[in-house]
Amino acid sequence: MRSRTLAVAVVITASSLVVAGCGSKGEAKSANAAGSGTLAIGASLSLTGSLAREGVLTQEGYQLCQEKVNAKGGVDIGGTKVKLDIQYQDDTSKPDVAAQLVDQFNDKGIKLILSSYGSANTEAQAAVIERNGQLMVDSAGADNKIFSKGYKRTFAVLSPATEYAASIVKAIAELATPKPKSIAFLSADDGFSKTVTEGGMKAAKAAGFTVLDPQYFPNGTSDVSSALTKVKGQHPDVIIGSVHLVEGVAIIKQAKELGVTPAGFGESVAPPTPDFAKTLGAQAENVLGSSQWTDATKGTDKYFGTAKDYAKDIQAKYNHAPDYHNAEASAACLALVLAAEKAGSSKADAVRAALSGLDTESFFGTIKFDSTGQNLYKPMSVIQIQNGKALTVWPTESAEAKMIWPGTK
Amino acid sequence: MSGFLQATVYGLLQGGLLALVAVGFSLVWGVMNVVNLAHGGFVILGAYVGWEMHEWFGLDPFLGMFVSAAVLFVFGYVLQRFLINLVINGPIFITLLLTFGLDLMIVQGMNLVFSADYRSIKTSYASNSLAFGSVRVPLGRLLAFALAVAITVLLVAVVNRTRTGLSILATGMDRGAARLMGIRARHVYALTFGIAAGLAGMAGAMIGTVGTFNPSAAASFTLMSFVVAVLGGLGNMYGALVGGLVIGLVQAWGGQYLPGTWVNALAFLVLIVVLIFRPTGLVGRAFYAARQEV
Amino acid sequence: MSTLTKMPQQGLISTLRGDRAKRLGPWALGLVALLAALGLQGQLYSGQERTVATIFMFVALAQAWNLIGGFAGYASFGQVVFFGVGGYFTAVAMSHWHFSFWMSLLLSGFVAALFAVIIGIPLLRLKGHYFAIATLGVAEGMREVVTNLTDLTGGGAGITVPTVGNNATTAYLGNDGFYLLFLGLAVLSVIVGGLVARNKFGYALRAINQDEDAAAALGINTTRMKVLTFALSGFITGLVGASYAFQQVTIFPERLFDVDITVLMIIMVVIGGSGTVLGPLLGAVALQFLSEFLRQNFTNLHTFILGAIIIVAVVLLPQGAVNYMREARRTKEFSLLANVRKYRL
Amino acid sequence: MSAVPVLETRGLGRRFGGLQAVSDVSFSVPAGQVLGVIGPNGAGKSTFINLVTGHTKPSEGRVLIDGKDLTGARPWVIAQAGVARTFQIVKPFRGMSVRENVAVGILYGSNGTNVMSKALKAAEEVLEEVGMAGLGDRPPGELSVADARRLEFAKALALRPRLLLLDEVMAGLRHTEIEPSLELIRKLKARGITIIVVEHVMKAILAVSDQVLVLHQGKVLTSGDPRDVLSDPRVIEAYLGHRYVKRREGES
Repeated sequence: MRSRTLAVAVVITASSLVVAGCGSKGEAKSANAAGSGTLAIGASLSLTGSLAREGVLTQEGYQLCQEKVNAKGGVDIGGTKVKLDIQYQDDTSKPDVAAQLVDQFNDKGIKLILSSYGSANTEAQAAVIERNGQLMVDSAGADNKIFSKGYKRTFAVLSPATEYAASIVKAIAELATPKPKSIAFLSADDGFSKTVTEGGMKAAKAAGFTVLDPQYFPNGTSDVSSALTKVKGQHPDVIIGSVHLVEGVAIIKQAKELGVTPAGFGESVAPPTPDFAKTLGAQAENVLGSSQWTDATKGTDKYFGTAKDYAKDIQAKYNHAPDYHNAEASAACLALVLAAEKAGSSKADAVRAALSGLDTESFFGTIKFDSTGQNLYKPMSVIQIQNGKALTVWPTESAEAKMIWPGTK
Repeated sequence: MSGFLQATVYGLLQGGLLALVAVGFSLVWGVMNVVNLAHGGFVILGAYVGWEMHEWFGLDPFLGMFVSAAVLFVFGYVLQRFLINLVINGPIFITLLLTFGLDLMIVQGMNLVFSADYRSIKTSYASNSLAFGSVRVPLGRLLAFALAVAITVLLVAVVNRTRTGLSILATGMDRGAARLMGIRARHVYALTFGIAAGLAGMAGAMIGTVGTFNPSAAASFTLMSFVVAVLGGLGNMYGALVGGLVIGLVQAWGGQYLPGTWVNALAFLVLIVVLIFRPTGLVGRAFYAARQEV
Repeated sequence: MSTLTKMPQQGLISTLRGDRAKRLGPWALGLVALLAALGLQGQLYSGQERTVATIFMFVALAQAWNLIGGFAGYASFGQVVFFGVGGYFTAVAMSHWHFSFWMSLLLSGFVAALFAVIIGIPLLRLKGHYFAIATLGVAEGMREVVTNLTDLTGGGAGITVPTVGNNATTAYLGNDGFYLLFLGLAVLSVIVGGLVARNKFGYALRAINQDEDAAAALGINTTRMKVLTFALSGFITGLVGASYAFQQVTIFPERLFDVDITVLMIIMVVIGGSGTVLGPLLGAVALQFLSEFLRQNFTNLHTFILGAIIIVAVVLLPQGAVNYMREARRTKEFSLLANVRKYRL
Repeated sequence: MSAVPVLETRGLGRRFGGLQAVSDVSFSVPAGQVLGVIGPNGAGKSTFINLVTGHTKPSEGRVLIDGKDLTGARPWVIAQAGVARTFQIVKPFRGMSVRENVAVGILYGSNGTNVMSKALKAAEEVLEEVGMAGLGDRPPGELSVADARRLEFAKALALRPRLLLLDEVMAGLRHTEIEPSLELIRKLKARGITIIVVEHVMKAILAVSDQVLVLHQGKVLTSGDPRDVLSDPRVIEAYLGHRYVKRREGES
């Protein structure tokens, strides 16, 4: 009887294996073969798991891009217009699944990929992209480490991680009066946040600030009280958090609870997200944040128009204020579309060549890549929450409001 | 020194909140030997109920938490009565799997219904704090802490003094004997689970007031409940409170004096050391431990 | 402690009657399955190979957990720690010390086994849920340790195994290679499980599972058996972790010590049938295949559906599919409803 | 008697928290004898067995087996030294068949085997010996009370012990079921196995014991020839209570 059970097992195993991968070995047929009428792009998204919030924002950005491009008739490839067709898969916020998805897209002949959210996922994907000869535009993996590995097929539209806190430091150095003296960095302990902190500390030292020892807390925690208690006694003039939304909210909330009162707060990532001001209410006032994009960003392109137009479209379609995660996702998609048009081809190699030579203005600002694939040409904006709204205060040429600086004690 | 005092105060308050989160988890484990992996989901669900109450009816979260408790109680009662009771006599890890499945459904259900947006129940006072010299005592957390202590005391009174409570205790010690004495185990189990879920719901409303939440935060509350419940000792109603306060203090002090994020390793080190040298927990009762080991 | 295997495992008796054909039957079928898996490789696209390789990976992980959790009845809730220790050892050995992958792989197994011995000696005295929580604590604690040993492990930023250029000590295996590697690990784990199930050692473990005092009274050195089993289980898990690290190229502490991986191992074993060899195999294949299928086809709903399916499976077959089948064959009672009645309150 | 006793205890005691469960038990059992241990409930009989077999560690005193000091040794060390026991509450391995239950004892006993088929064959012989022939394929859960006790017996015998400790193997059995067990004890004694029988059933003790040890409140009350011991008023008092003894004294 045991043997029979085993026989059943073998049959099930074998047949499920066959179902898991029906098809025959060999180079998969290109999904973008001439005449198919579509340009298929694969997008791996964190729709469940710890990054689901950002994953949804990213998906909105990709989705709006597809609509905008198709509303104009589609992507112009060598004179024929083809519809953009973005295929989504959930990577459950796990890097190994994100990497596996890239392979699965490759099986379907999809060579053009839009990245998942977050540096860990993107880094895992970049390695696979390279091996498979695919091409990825990275919308949200900002850690410079990804671009130090010699990968040739991953391009990031966003400014690198080192700029996130550094831009806040520069804005304060330029605009705050009286000029504060000391800065404390509080950082999540993931790779991206640490790179942000390193970049920020370097900029702060260069600008002549006294930089206190950075304090770390676990990525994703909602309790940062130990880090705050530690810096409380040092009375820093400025606290800059290298954080994601949860930790960013926690810093502001718990600083108030603990009576930690620097002259100013700055945080990467968190403040530009609509949830930030919504969650914190009055406490969010005057917090500075760095943003990859704001609706004051200069530049225009044929699909989205200006940043203001883009903001309206997001508001209309998704019923919330635009978030830079939306914008960077749309921009990544836009870069891929523009490169395919420039190349007149949907072949990965041709699009890659076009991408590396791309130099264009867009609603997202300049899109231009250096030899490692990073977009160093677009400055980051610094926003400040004023009356519940995130307004651009730096760089001054695109500022919507003056920075409010409560003053140094 | 003021850093130490501040850390101690904050750690105690944080510990009280953790105790409130874990007390229901500990109750269910102690009485039914069910490790409820959906407990964190219950907590977050309670936070959403509190949030909705505040958003739509302007109900203060310290009142809204009673709505959370009521909703979660019903939810918990029904779950135990009609689902978990079905496998309660199976191998013990089966309830673990069942509640894991529940957790997947609850968390993804919340994701679909409420989206993954981060939220917080805003009050005018919860972030204010009382100043004692250089030490700040945040009001919201102080209230939550007081509530945790009050609920623990109340729970002990209910369990030790009332008929219902005694039937829960009796069923926990020996289900067979309890049934012979006319206690309806099915109902008592459902009641226990309902109470635990209700307490989780209350804790959720508190969490939502002093912190930020979204569905994916559920997992960390389940994990914390594990640590707190075991540390305090199962079955002892004061166990969760003791465990919560110990973890709160360990984390606050460790965070103050350890570099990097070593403090997180410290919490687990304490857990393991306690388990090795005092496996019944800090205040656990012997007969519960014995029951575990049979 | 009567944890996972209250149910009789009658199937063993027939195989032990000395009937050669019956004894060799399962192995022969296993061989057929292996050949099928090898043949299948030629039919798959490269990405599908990776998907199937993940199934093999979980087969090995489930079998490894089954040794300590299923046979011995010690539900290790921190089993992923061996996965993490193995993975990080390989990543560090390849990137810092320039070991070849194969050398690192083997050492990773032994390092994970050694780690199991070190934590097993104090922790295996705990029983039931207490053991489960203590191991969970070890896994969570190790994640923090690895996160904080930044110089060695790269901390939260992850560590990258060199796979290109002069630094690469072993050429990247590619999807073909990893398919075979994980298949090999799955086969190894099934063979180990099969050997344990049939010999003296396995009987000692089952005796420990069902009554530790009685086992000790019969002369079984329960401590040694448990620690050995934990080490064996850790060894296999460590090998899998090491292979995973090489496959992923860059690894992060959050994933390598992810409690979800432990939970998956347990679910696969329990749904399939703990304390059997077939159970974890079937459980791993079915669950991994199902979750992958759902993920690909129900982008937003897949975890919700998976949760519902797990609940239904648990309610209908609390003792696991394989154990249910064996019981049902023995008692001629196939009704699922009757099966539910057996375990409800 | 110059021969080394199979089991000797010296001042053996065990304290649980504030409770002295067993204290100062000293005695020895010569090879080949049957020792009966009696005493009222809570007298410390089971604790005493646990102290000898290593399931409970003594707080004080020594345990010598064949003259070798095995105080506080782990249970398997004692089992491998040739000491087998049964449990008062039966402890079958529920996931195995009756035959496999016994086979485990054979695999790990003092002169165990590594070959499964041999162990199973030997298990069959042991089952026959205890009167369970033909029940080998059953799961232990389906056995009657008497058979479950016999299985306990069989598992202990599977070790091929030189010293056998039987903890109430006859409790809850009917008279007709007790007789075969007594017969078996006699048979094992004839084979030279030293046996300690802990029993509540006096009649059974009388029938097989060469010597009787009476425990009361953890201490040795008396010991010696079965008939002498049983007529000792202290023993009667311990069993039946103070008032009963007084009444009898008044009557006589």
